[in-house]
Amino acid sequence: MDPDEVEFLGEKSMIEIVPTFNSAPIYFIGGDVGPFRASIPLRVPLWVAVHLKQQQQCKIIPPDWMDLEKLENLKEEEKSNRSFIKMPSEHYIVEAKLILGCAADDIPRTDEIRTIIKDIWDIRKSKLRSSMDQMIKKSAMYAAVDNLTLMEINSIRPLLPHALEQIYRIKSNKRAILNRTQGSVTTPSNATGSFTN
Amino acid sequence: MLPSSSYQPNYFSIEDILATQERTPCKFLQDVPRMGKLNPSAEEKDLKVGTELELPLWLVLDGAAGRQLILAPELPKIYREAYREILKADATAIDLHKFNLYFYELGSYIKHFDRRGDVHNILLHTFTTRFRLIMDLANNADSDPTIQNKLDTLERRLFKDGHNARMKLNTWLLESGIPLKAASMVDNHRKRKRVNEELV
Amino acid sequence: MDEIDIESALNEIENESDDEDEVQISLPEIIQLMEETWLNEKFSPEILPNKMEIVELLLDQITTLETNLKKLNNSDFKKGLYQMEVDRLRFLISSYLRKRLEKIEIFCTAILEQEKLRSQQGKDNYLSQNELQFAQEYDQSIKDNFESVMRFCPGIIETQIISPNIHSMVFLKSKENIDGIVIDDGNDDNDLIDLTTGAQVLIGYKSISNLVKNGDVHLI
Amino acid sequence: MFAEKACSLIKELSRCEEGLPPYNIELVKEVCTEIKQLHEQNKEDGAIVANESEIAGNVNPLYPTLRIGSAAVKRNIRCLLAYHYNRLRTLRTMRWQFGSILPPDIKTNLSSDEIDWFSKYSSCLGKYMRSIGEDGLNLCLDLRPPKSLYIEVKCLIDYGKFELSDGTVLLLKKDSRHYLPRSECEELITQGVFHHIV
Repeated sequence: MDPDEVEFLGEKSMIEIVPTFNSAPIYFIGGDVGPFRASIPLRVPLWVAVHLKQQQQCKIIPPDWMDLEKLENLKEEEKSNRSFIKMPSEHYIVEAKLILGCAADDIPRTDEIRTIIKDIWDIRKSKLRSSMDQMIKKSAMYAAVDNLTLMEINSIRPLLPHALEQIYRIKSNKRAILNRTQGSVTTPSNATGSFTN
Repeated sequence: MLPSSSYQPNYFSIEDILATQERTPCKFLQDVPRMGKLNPSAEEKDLKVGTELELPLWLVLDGAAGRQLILAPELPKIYREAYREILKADATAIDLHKFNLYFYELGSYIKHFDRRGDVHNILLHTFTTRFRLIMDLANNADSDPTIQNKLDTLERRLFKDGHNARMKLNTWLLESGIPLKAASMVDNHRKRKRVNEELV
Repeated sequence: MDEIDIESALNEIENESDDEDEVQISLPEIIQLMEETWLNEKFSPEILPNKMEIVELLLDQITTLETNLKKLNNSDFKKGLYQMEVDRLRFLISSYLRKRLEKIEIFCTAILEQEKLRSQQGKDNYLSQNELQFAQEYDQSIKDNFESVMRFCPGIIETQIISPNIHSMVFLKSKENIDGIVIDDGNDDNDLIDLTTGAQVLIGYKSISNLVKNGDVHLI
Repeated sequence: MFAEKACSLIKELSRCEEGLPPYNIELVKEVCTEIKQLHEQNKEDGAIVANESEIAGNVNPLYPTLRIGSAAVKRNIRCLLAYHYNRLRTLRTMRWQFGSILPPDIKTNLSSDEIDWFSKYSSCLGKYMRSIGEDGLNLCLDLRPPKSLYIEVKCLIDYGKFELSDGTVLLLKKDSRHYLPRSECEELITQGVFHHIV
């Protein structure tokens, strides 16, 4: 999956904006948004917020977690923990990129926030690398990835699943069937030629 | 095979056809009339029992199968003990590409002739030990491109897929917008055309 | 003019579905379902049972909305947003259908055999009627090409069927509490695991393919 | 060695990662000849082996020859079909990337069977896309998640007239820049007529 497809899913996160205009609700297929009253905050999908912000029709209120102090604590906790801690948002990196990208003027200390989110991302990235190496060394065909966000999961794709699939292939070839007529070996999955269930 | 899935040999797979074209040693267990031409160094019409040859894997696999064996396969030297010891000592230092272009694929076929499982174990050991190398290579945008020359075909494919995904992620993290692009074949076609025009 | 039209059009559709005697499911829930369906198809190695009823429902919504959009004044800021939503949904649906076509082509012969078996057993087909027709025509076109290549020596063609790798590793999110999933590690010592609602794991597709199909988990 | 030529066909494909090398009609013919000769020989040997083992109950000395001969036929067929199959898969991708009309310099690399297959695939795909929903759905569009409604593009070739869905006609000249609805120019970006400027 490409990162812009993960972003596509993350763009459905609801965030708070303050519109600069008045308008009746928008009746999206995916649910009504609005009504819009100038200066009255309301929640809209991220993609709507970004669109309105680009037209300078709203201010974006950063999500609760996008706060320097909270992020500092998060970073410390992530650092001191050997496993992954739960992120305040399933799409923190998408939200950070889009909101900081279009609404820097609405968010105090943007640069520091950007840096610290990048730090957290990097700490988790290096944890991911050593977990991947461990998994491969143990040839483990199962892993819990509970606290990983979708973009993080996607960042170890395709390398980790593909490497495990190759290990599985090397291992299970032990039972491979020599296909005499073709002069080639087929692995069990090919030989059964059928789907599960 | 789906473009997004990892390598899985099938009947039409170019990689599997090339891997099964690799030559591997064997010894004939029977006389084979009219097949003397399989042995380039002899001029007889028939192939004699006891002849030792290196033949393409597809032929060796076929001759070593069935109720009546025509030939007995032998281990290619890269899977024999001396080479296994080198891999056990430090698999990451090895130029696997020089061992064989299809180290894992060839090995996966060959190991069926190795009852003790040594080949199986060395394949698994080599792959799991060298994974870190491939991962670091794939994650590192500006790593030495010559390192990937030391990978076998399977590792190279893993590296390439991993590297492409990493590059896409890096672009996404850094750029504010990702442009829509011409399809890859269209793009290549245009570049080739430009080169041709310049040559003319 | 005239969002009243859009409003009433949307209401009409919602009323229509009210009349039906089915489990009520709202449009936002349907979009959610479409997203899960898209991800499942994207990551499962084999073709999954089609969800054409969702696709068609959403396409109808898009058509209605687009017809009404034409009446909306170009200067209305809402027009752009409506158009964005339409584009988002169209991407979701197209990407889903493309992924299915990709699998249908590559595993064509295997899929057709499975479909035939399902029909014989009185089970629902995985492919939609139109996909099935496409699959048959595609399969035939490849076979015709092979026959033409081999016409110098007819009757000796043999090929092997390409099947999906059901041992692919997939990431999933559980929607239920599920006990006793078997981990297939390529050897014969197989461990069991339990999943709680919301759990995310990396696991071999074969162990959980039935859970994807019955909706207890979805791939991520 | 048997099937050497057939394998060179495969090597030709593997050297050309994207795009298609010219259809190697000469080599294909030679492979066909090899298959035919081997097949004839196998039939002869097979008749002898079958005949004699029936009578004597033991194995004819030609049995190993037959085994190797039939392995060679199978190998040749596998390579030959894989050559054609993989070329068709590339053509399929070209249909999605170039559209239903291929550039002439690509077309010259195809066999007449392949040209037929391409138009067959194209019409089969077209028929399927028209069958989706009420009014059909062009699956060659909406390839990436939508980001913005309008985008800036530069025209890379002298394309000529281009009509937008609202009836406006644009004259697309090389290096001209346009600000257009994304949905209207996506296909021309894929086909390399436009370059998307971010």
